[in-house]
Formats: sequence, C-alpha cells, structure tokens
Amino acid sequence: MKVENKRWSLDKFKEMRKEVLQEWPTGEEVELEEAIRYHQQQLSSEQVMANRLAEAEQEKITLIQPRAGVALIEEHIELLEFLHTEGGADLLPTTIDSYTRQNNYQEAEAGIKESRNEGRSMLNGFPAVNHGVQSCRQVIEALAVPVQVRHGTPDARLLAEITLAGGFTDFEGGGISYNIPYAKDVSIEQTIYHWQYVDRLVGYYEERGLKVNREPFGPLTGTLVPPSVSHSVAIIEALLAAEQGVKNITLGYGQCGNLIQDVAAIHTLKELGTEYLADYEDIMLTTVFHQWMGGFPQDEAQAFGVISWGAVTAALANATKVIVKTPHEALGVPTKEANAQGLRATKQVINMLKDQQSFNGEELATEKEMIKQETKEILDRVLELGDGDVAQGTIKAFEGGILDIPFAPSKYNAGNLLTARDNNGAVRFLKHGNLPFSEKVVDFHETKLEERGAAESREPNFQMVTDDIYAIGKGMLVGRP
Amino acid sequence: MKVENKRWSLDKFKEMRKEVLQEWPTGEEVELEEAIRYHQQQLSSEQVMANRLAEAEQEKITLIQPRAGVALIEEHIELLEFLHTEGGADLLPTTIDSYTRQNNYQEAEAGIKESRNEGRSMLNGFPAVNHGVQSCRQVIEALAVPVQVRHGTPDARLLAEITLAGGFTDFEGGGISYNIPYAKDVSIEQTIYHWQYVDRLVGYYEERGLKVNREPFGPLTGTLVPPSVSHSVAIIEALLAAEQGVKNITLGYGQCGNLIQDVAAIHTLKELGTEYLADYEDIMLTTVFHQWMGGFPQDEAQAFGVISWGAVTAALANATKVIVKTPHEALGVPTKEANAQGLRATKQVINMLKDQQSFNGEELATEKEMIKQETKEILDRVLELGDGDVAQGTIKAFEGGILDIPFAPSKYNAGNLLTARDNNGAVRFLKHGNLPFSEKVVDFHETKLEERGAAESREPNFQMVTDDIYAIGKGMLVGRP
Amino acid sequence: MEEKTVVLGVIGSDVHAVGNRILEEAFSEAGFEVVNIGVLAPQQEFINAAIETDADAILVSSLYGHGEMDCKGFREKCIEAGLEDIVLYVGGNLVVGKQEWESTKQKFLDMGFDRVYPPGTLPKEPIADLKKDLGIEG
Amino acid sequence: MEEKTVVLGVIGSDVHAVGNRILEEAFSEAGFEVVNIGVLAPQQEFINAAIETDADAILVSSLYGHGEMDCKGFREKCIEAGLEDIVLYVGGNLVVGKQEWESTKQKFLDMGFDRVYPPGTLPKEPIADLKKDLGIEG
Ligand code: B12
Ligand code: B12
Repeated sequence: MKVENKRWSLDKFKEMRKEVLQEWPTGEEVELEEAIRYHQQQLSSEQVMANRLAEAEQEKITLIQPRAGVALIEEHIELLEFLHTEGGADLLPTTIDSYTRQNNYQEAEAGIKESRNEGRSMLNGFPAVNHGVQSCRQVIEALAVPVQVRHGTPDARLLAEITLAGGFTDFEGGGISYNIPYAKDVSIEQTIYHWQYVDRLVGYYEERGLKVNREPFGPLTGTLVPPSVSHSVAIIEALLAAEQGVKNITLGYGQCGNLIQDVAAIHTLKELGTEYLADYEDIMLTTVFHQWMGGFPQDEAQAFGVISWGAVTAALANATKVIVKTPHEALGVPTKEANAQGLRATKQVINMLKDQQSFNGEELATEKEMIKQETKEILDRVLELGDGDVAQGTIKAFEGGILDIPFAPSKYNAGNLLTARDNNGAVRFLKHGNLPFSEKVVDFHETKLEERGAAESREPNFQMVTDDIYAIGKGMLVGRP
Repeated sequence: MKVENKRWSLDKFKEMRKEVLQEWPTGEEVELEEAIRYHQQQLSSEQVMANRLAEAEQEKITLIQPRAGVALIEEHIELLEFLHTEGGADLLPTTIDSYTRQNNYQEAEAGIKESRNEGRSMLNGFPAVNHGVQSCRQVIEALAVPVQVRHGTPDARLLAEITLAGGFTDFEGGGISYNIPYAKDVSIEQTIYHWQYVDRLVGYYEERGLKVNREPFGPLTGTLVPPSVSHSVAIIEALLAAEQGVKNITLGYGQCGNLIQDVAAIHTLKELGTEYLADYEDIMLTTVFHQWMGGFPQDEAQAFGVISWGAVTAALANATKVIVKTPHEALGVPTKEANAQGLRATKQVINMLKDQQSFNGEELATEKEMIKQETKEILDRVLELGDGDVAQGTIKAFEGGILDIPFAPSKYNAGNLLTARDNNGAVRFLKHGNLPFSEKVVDFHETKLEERGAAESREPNFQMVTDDIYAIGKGMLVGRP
Repeated sequence: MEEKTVVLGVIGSDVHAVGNRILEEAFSEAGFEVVNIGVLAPQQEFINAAIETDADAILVSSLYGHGEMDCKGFREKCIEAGLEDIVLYVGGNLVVGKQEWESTKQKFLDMGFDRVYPPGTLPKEPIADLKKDLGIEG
Repeated sequence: MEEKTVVLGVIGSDVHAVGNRILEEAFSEAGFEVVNIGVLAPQQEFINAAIETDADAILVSSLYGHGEMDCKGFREKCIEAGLEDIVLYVGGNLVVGKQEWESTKQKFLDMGFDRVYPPGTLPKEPIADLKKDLGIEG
C-alpha cells in the first residue's frame, strides 16, 4: 500500500466499505443512499453544522460548544438538551468513549451493560458504533442544533459511516491529529489511509449536495504545542480532506495562554489555510479555538478563571467557535451542571467582548510573521519530501522528525521536541529537534528562552518544561522556580 | 465658612477635633500621640499599606483585594482571615456598614445587638465607630497584611480618627466621591471641608513619619461613568489630599467593560495624576481598578465570567491593585466562601497574565489622548472657576454642572449627563450637559454614538441607556434592542 | 385610564439610585403619576408623600441589605396615618446576603406588604401587577 | 542505595502520556530504575515487564475514567504470575467524574492496590512512599 494524496475512485471506496461495515453488527444498518435521503429530508437547515458556522463567520461572532457524552441514549439526549437550554451551547457535541476510539466494541458493550447496572455512566463517552444508526438518529432528532462527533479514533471509518448515516453533520479528527496524540502503535501511513476513507465518505455526501463539516483536531497533545506545529498538521489534514472532496473545514488550535501568540495563531491559521488550499474550489474555512487543553487547577473558582481567559482570547481572536472546558476539568468527566457552568461563563465573556475592537500593534505583527514563516518552513519541507505529494511527504516527515509533536504517545513520532514558555508566557522551542527551521527562526526561539532563563537565573531545561506543565494547574502561566 | 484648598493649621484641626471626638462615646478612646506610638511600635512593615503598594508598583504586579465586613468583631476577624488564607487576598478591607456611613451610630448599635440575637450579621458592614479603637486593633493585630477602611461616608471624621488610631493604614473616600454617590442632601462644600479634616489627620500621621494611604473612590455610581468624569474627581481629591499633607495616594477607576478604554483609563489616570500633582513632593501614586461596579448577572457562572474579565483588564492595564467582586454580587452580601471564590478566580487570571506583554496600537493611543483631553478640559475649567483654588472651583463646578456624575442621588449634582455605550462597548457621552468640552470632544462622542445608533437603527436615547444598564446582568456588554 | 398615583422611594440609609431612576421612567411611561422621593427616605417621608398626593400605592425599594430592619412597622404606620387601603409593594435586595427567597418573601408579606419582589425584577412585572391590583384595564 | 526497579505504565485504552513522562523523569532522578511501558498498556504487559526486570513495584496510571474497569483483577493476575510480593500503586483520575475521594480510594484498596493516589498528586509523594514501602533509607 502506497498512500498518495489522490482522490479515491468510488470503486476503491466501495470495496473497502464492505469490510468496514462488517467490523461490528451495527454496520449492517448503514445504507448510503438511504442516509443521503435522510439528510435531505429529515434535517432542517439549522441542524447542519456548516450552515451555522457560515452564519457565525459572517456575523463575526464566536459560537460556543461543549464536550459531552455518556454511555446510554436517553441520558445522552438529556445531557445534550441540558447543555443547549441551560448552558446556552450554540453547537452540540457527541464525545465518543475511549473503548470505541480504540475499536474495542466488545469492551464498549460491557461498559453499556455496566452503566445500566450501576445507574451511572461507566464510559467516558457515547459508544456510537454499538448504539448504531437508528439510535444516533434519535439523538439528532431530539435536538434543534447541529451535533458533531468528537472523539480521538485512529481508525474511525465505521464510526464515521454510522454517525453520518445517523444524521451528524460534523466529524472531528484526521490521520495525524487522531493518531499521534491518541495511539502508540499505529503507523501514520495507516491512519492517513483510513482517514482518506472518512474524507472520501464525506466527499460523497458533498457530491450529493449535502454539507458535512470536517475538523482536524487542533490541540494535539494539548501540552505546550507551539502554533506552527499544530498549524502544519491542521493544514496537511485540510489538504488531505479537500482532495477527497471535503468542502467545509474547521481548522483548530489549542490555547497556549499568551494573548498575543494565541490571537496571532488564530489569524494565521485562517490565512495560511486559505493560502495552502487555494487550489481547491468552494472550500469554506472556519476556525475553532480550544480553551486551555493542558492540566487544570482543581479549584473550581480558579478553573473559572482559566475558562474565562480562554473565552476572552477566543473572542478577541474572533474564532468561529470555541470549545469550552468545565470547572470539573482537573477532576473528572463533568456533571451536566458543571458543563453548563463552563458554557455560561464562556458565553458571558464572549457576549461582553463580541462588539469590541480587535487590537493590533507590532507585537501581534511579529508573532504572526514568525508563525507563518515557521509553518511554511515545515510545510514546504514536507511537500518537498513527498515530491509534491502531501501524504507521502507527511509519512516521511514523521520518520525524519520534520513533523514532530511534543509529549505524544506514538512511537511513530520522533519525540525530539522540547517546548517551554518564554518570559511572556508564549510557547517556544527549547529543542526544535529536526524541524527544518531557518537560522532566523531558531535564533528567535533561542533568544526568547534565554531571556526567560536570565530572568530566572537558570538554564532552560527539562525542569523548566515540567514547571510549565504544572503551572496553570498551580495558578500560574509561566512555571517560575 | 469658605472652603479653600489651603493646608489647615494644627490649631484649626485640633479645635474641630474636640467636637468630632464627642460625636459618639468611643471617640474618647482616641489619643493621637498614643495612636502614633501604636503605629510605630505595633505595626510591622508588612502591615502598612503604602509599603505593600510600593512593592507591587516596583514588581509591576497587580494585588488583589476583596470587600468585606460583618457586624461583630470575632466574625469579622474570621472573615478576613479566611479571605487571606483561602482567597489569597493580598490586601484586606474592612467595609463599613451603611448606618455608620450615615453617622447613625444609634441604629448601628441596634444592628450589632440584633446580629448577636439572630446569630447572623444584620448589618451590611463593620460598624467601626461603635466598636471603637481597641476593637479595631484586635482586628489589625489578628492579620499579617495591611487593612484598609472602605466605606462611603460623607462625614468620615470620627470614623477616620477611630480606625487610624485602631491601626488601619489606608482610608478610602473623598469629599466628592463619598458624597455625590452616597448622599442626597449634603453640600459639596460641607464634605470637602470634612474630608480636609480627614486628610489633615492623615497628613499629621505622615508628618510624624507614618505612612497612611488615601484612596479616592474611583467608580462613583458604578454606572456608565466615563473615564474623564471619574478621573477629574479622582485628581481633584488627590490635590485636596496632597495639600493637607497626604503623601500616599491610590487613584481609582471602575471598569467600564471595553478593554481598550479601560486600559487607556488606568494608564491616563496615573499619567494625569502625576502631571497635576507635580507641585507636591514625595507623593507616591498608585492605581486601583475596580471590577465591574454595575449590575451583575445572578447566575454564578456568568458572574465568574464578569469577574474574570475584570481581572484580565486589571492585569493588562497593570493596575497596582484590583478590587474583586464575587459570584453573589447580584444577590446579596457574599458569604466568605463566595468572596474567596471571586478572589481565587481573579488571582488565577492575574497570575496567568502578569508576565504578558501589554499591547499598544493606535486605538489605545487615540483613547488615551481623548481621555486626557477631556479630563484637562474639565479640570482646567474647575481651576479657572476657583481662580486657581481647586476647592472653590469644585464647589462652583458642581453648581454649574461642570462637574457632573451620572445616576447620582445627590441634589448637589446637576444630573444632566446621559451616557451610553458606543458600538464597541466603550462608554460615551450621549448628553454631556454642561461639561466644558471642546467641539472636538463633543464630535468624537457624537460620532461614536451615531455609529451605534446606525448599527441598531435607532436614535440614541434614554432607552439605550436603560438597555446598557441591564446589559451585563443579562449577559451582554452592549444593550442591543 | 384614570391616572393613578404611586409613591416611589428607597428606604433607610440606602443610596442605590439607579433602579429607582429606572422604575420612575418605567412607571411614568406605563401611565402612572409617579412621585419619586428618591433615596435615603425614612418611612415617614413615604407616608407624607402618599397623603399629600392622595396616592394609590407605595413602592418601597431596599437594595443595601438593611431592608428587614428599615421596613419594620411600615404597614402599621400607614394605618395610623389613615392610609388603610394603600397598596404596598417592596422589592430589591431585601436582606443581607444570598438567602432562600421564599422565607424572605414571607417575612415581608408578614410585615403587611402586598407584594414582594426578588432581586433582578424588571419593571414590567410590578407594572402589570399594580394594574391588576388597582383594577386598571391592561 | 541498592537500585530498585519500578514498572510504570498507563492502563487500558488510555493515552494520557504527559503525567507518565513526568513520573518517569521524577522516579529516575530519585534513583529508581524505571521501566516505562507507556500508554495503552494491558494488565499483562505490566506483569510481563515486571517479571522480565524483576521489578519491586508496579505503578499504574489511569487518567481517562475507565480505571475501575481496567484494574479489576490486577492483583490476582500478579499473584497468578508469581508476583506475590510486588508493591502495587495506582493513581490518576481513577473513575468517571468528580466523585467522593474516600470511596474511590477504598474501591482500589479493595482491589488489592497498596496505595491509591488522587488527581493532582505530585511525584514527590509516591517517591517518598515507595522508599518507605521498599525499606529504602531517605
Ligand atoms: C492533556 C489531556 C488530554 C490530552 C492527552 C494527550 C496525551 N496523549 O497525553 C488529549 C487531548 C489527547 C486527551 C484526550 C482525552 N481525555 Co484527557 N485530559 C487531559 C488533561 C487536560 C491534562 C492531563 C495532563 O497531561 N496533566 C498533566 C500531568 C502532569 O498530570 P496527570 O496526567 O494528572 O499525572 C500526574 C498525577 O495524576 C500523578 N499520577 C498519574 N498517574 C499516577 C499513578 C501513580 C501510581 C501515582 C502515584 C501518581 C500518578 O502524577 C502525574 C505527574 O504529576 C486532563 C484534565 C486535567 N488534569 O486537567 C484531561 C482528562 C484526564 N481527560 C479526560 C478524558 C475523558 C479524555 C478523553 C476520553 C476525551 C476527551 N474529553 O477528549 C480523551 C481520552 C483519550 C484516551 N483514549 O485516553 C478526563 C478523564 C475523566 C475522568 N477520569 O473522569 C480528564 C480528567 C478531563 C475531564 N475532566 O474530562 N486528554
Ligand atoms: C451600583 C451599586 C452600588 C453603587 C450605587 C450608586 C448609586 N448611588 O446608585 C455604589 C457603588 C455607590 C454602591 C454602594 C453600596 N452598595 Co451597592 N450595589 C450596586 C450594584 C452593583 C448594582 C445596583 C444597580 O444599580 N443595579 C441596576 C438596577 C437597574 O437594578 P436594581 O437596583 O436591582 O433595581 C431593579 C430591581 O431590583 C427592581 N426593584 C428595586 N426596587 C424595587 C422595588 C419594587 C417595589 C419593585 C417592584 C422592584 C424593585 O427594579 C429595579 C429596576 O429594574 C448591586 C449589585 C447588583 N445588583 O449587581 C450592589 C448592591 C445592591 N450593593 C450592596 C452593598 C452592600 C453596598 C454598600 C453597603 C457597600 C458596598 N458593598 O460598597 C454600599 C451601600 C451604600 C448605601 N448606603 O446604600 C449589596 C447589597 C447587599 C445585600 N442586600 O445583601 C449589593 C447587592 C452588592 C452585594 N452583593 O454586596 N452600590
């Protein structure tokens, strides 16, 4: 198998499809033409994610979306309804449990049973594959707003078949972003291939005039990932998706914590995305900002501070939507009440900020310029490695550590990066490993970290990184000694 | 009585003092020389507000301070200790109850009794005059951090005598800021006179080498007060205080809600203050930013959003300290737990932002320029009216509506102003009444409000003001129709 | 409608003026004759104003937390002054602290107020109530 | 000190790698020989690694909420494999949701873990405990 960035023929897709649908009995329920009719006839325009995102983009507002999923249908519907009415969620999620993410449908089944017995969700998400198409439709039909599948599944082919047939209109993930942070032993080649399937499926819906949004998972490991690293991944996944016929793409980024860097990141994400996708027609690009994805403070009041700071940044950066954390983040999957609290705090901030001017200035310009230069240096090298083929380039780039993600569990990730905050809290490269950076970029990061080292009278090293990882949980941004 | 901005002779001060101390039996406890010895010998340097503020100013950090006060001594100490240890308050307050503020010591006494009977505080603050000097010292001695008297008392002479002798090292208020928003029937002349007494008392402590900080109450009515209005008042009160020998002054400002306007306000407050006080030597100027002082949302999660937004602004503006609200704000005097929650959310944000760059740019520059020009136009006119005497000028300015405060209860306030938010949420003059503004200023505000009117297809009018007053409580900044 | 008169004010040592100002606007616009005695108003001042203007209702605000103490005996004083039938409403942040609303409400109903309003009440609610209580056609 | 060996890993379908990485650094620096089997580790892999390296302790992490299901029978499996005396610690976000800590702890003690650590545990605590449990002089 040599994975190339070429649109799959319908035959190739349909052949693989037969196998995919046999992975678990609920696969039998899926009939593509019936599913398309279902989307056409049963979904109102307000239930389609891409429509809602397009509106927000035009009105320049930032929509809010939680994460949420429990084991059983009724409870899941109740949860989502609650987040919509009591939390004011504009968009809804269905977070998939971790067994399903690893294609352990057997264990997911056990989790469903145990949840029934214990009277509480024993799964950390909604096992959509086990529940099947009709149950998914029950969820969709109960809700007036668009619902997205959010997961972390390296091989999400069956999950995509079932949930899209089930009426979901947005599907998160990608061959890199749902592999490297979420798997240990799965090759990049494998996941790119499997995600081409998902994208081809979405492309098929698009061909038939339906809008299904796709969203590469921006934050990756959520832990000190510099913007250029996640931007590179997001744009590669967008290119791979567009090739398979995906038209509606939301590019993601996880808050680093420094306002200027984060605003610059959202701006450049959209700008770079537009630039790199210029060859594809009719693409709608939107952005998603993830509130702080690393370790949270346990105290709920402090957590509200972190949540609100994320909301501020999302609004000032004018992201199309923001994924919201909850005051329970450090402790466990939130209750629906805690989840709604995170949403309401966020909405309050977004609403207070939505009319405010965005700010400019030199610092922002510099930050944007650097992110763009770094991302281009990475992406150009990736394309070069693949002789113009981004799929091949990506596979080789991971092998050589040209693409590399901090703190990732995957053995297909070089793991040579070390990142830490500079003296202003922006995330910089302490070791840039094999990232193909020019001297200018390397110097920039070095200088920034030396500045901090000087301020703290210590050499930038792993201890500094550890301190930064704990910092927000302990109530700081920069982990000072 | 003709009030002039002239330093009082010690004789004049001492003569009035006799009367003051007779207003309530606890006045007898006060002996000035003994009090000075107490400050010298019993207070550690960390318990002195001005020292802590000077440190913060140098380290460029923003300290956090709650509001808090209950009827009985032990409970009050417990409350403050809790806010320090559990809330992480850097500075502590003692908020005085409303009877004491109106010099109704009789009713305060009844409130103390009822509180004992009911087992809960029936007063909305700490009745320091009724408790007397020794009880105040009990409070001060129980705490390792500086404690400030916060109140709203038009005639605070006895309160100042008792609390300063009691070991407090900071006293809020002023002849305008504790009259116009807090009284109905008291003339400006009267309160300037009474506050000259307070300032002279503080000046006396300063002469003896002790530091007692003074803080004009910046937010005034807390309701759509444009920066130039509150800046004018703050600077006048600072001038009046400095003349009486006050050396340590914290200038205050209440959050309006638009980031750029608020940052510009804190910057200009310090800059203008320095400019106008240039003639006085050895003055230490610091700033205080008040988190949103108007109506709050009832929902606690939303309130956390408002609190955090205030914290963000305080940090980005680099105010010396921030006065913190609580998630109970809309409903009632907070429990100590709720108060600590507001503090912890604030601290989290402040700490995450303290290392970040401040931003610049044209919008900020314009905003600063306008605030400065407006404030100078007002202050220059005030000085002109007083033939160079700021006390006389102020009295005349209020008569003529040259100084005017929105939504104030006082009949000595012209009440001709109407203020509303512009399309970005900055507070502007809808009617500037008799404020002595140049055409440039008037046009600026008019244009800004027309912009909003156009966006909302309505004429700017009282309905717009009402909408803005309700807005934050309803989860917005700008009260759109 | 025949013009009905309401006396408006903020009781006790309370200076919260904003809600009072907005209530004045709202009741005037709804067609009432509004007599606003403003903030820092003792019980007697409400009663005097009501007698002088032959008012139909008194609307008492208390925001600052001392409402419980300030409102004691208000109904009795009205009766003493000959205002047996006057409608009495009270609203705002009536007690110190965030407390269970039902018991707070009961406390003020027991004091003789006809209606009691929680924090955050928008004017349209008491306006509708007052029209009903005074028999005015909506 | 005589070098003691600990096996470290994240159990079940759990991919949270950050805490695991930090524990590795911290235990190594504290003088332990660390065998880190990483994330997505089944029970059997912990046991195999412990046998192969003659380990003194196994430290199980579970962050993602399925810890209760994933850890069932772990102690029994160790005994079956001949690891009767091995020290077993578990820590992380062990159950789904924010739950009362004492009952969660008891649940895992009942399963046969020697010590159970709540969310937010810093490495120095288990390091000190392990030194005590293995009889190492501080
Ligand atoms: C970063 C993160 C992620 C990253 C992980 C990237 C990676 N591959 O490492 C991503 C985004 C991929 C992710 C995914 C998911 N996550 Co996650 N994640 C987090 C988060 C925010 C921080 C974790 C972290 O790195 N902390 C920093 C490190 C240093 O701390 P630590 O992991 O807690 O480890 C320390 C201590 O716990 C202790 N410790 C840990 N183990 C042990 C063992 C022993 C023996 C001892 C003594 C001590 C000890 O020592 C460590 C070092 O100090 C936490 C919430 C939080 N803590 O704020 C959620 C959290 C752990 N995730 C959660 C969930 C549910 C998920 C997902 C299922 C779904 C989702 N919500 O997206 C997926 C699961 C994927 C999977 N199959 O495992 C939940 C778990 C819920 C529960 N238990 O009830 C949490 C608590 C968030 C929440 N409240 O919902 N996550
Ligand atoms: C602005 C404000 C101030 C300003 C007031 C300026 C002025 N002169 O008007 C300043 C800063 C001066 C101030 C001072 C104080 N305040 Co103040 N203040 C507020 C605040 C933030 C907003 C009030 C407001 O303007 N709201 C907007 C208007 C439109 O709403 P409203 O006043 O609630 O009125 C509406 C309704 O309640 C209703 N309503 C009101 N009365 C009535 C009556 C009837 C019959 C009906 C039907 C309806 C009704 O209709 C109104 C219009 O919609 C509130 C908290 C909040 N709500 O968020 C605290 C609050 C009222 N203040 C409080 C306190 C304690 C004080 C102080 C004692 C001390 C302090 N903390 O600084 C002093 C008291 C001074 C005094 N002697 O009265 C407390 C009261 C606590 C309690 N009841 O337990 C509050 C609740 C804050 C808190 N949680 O601690 N305050």
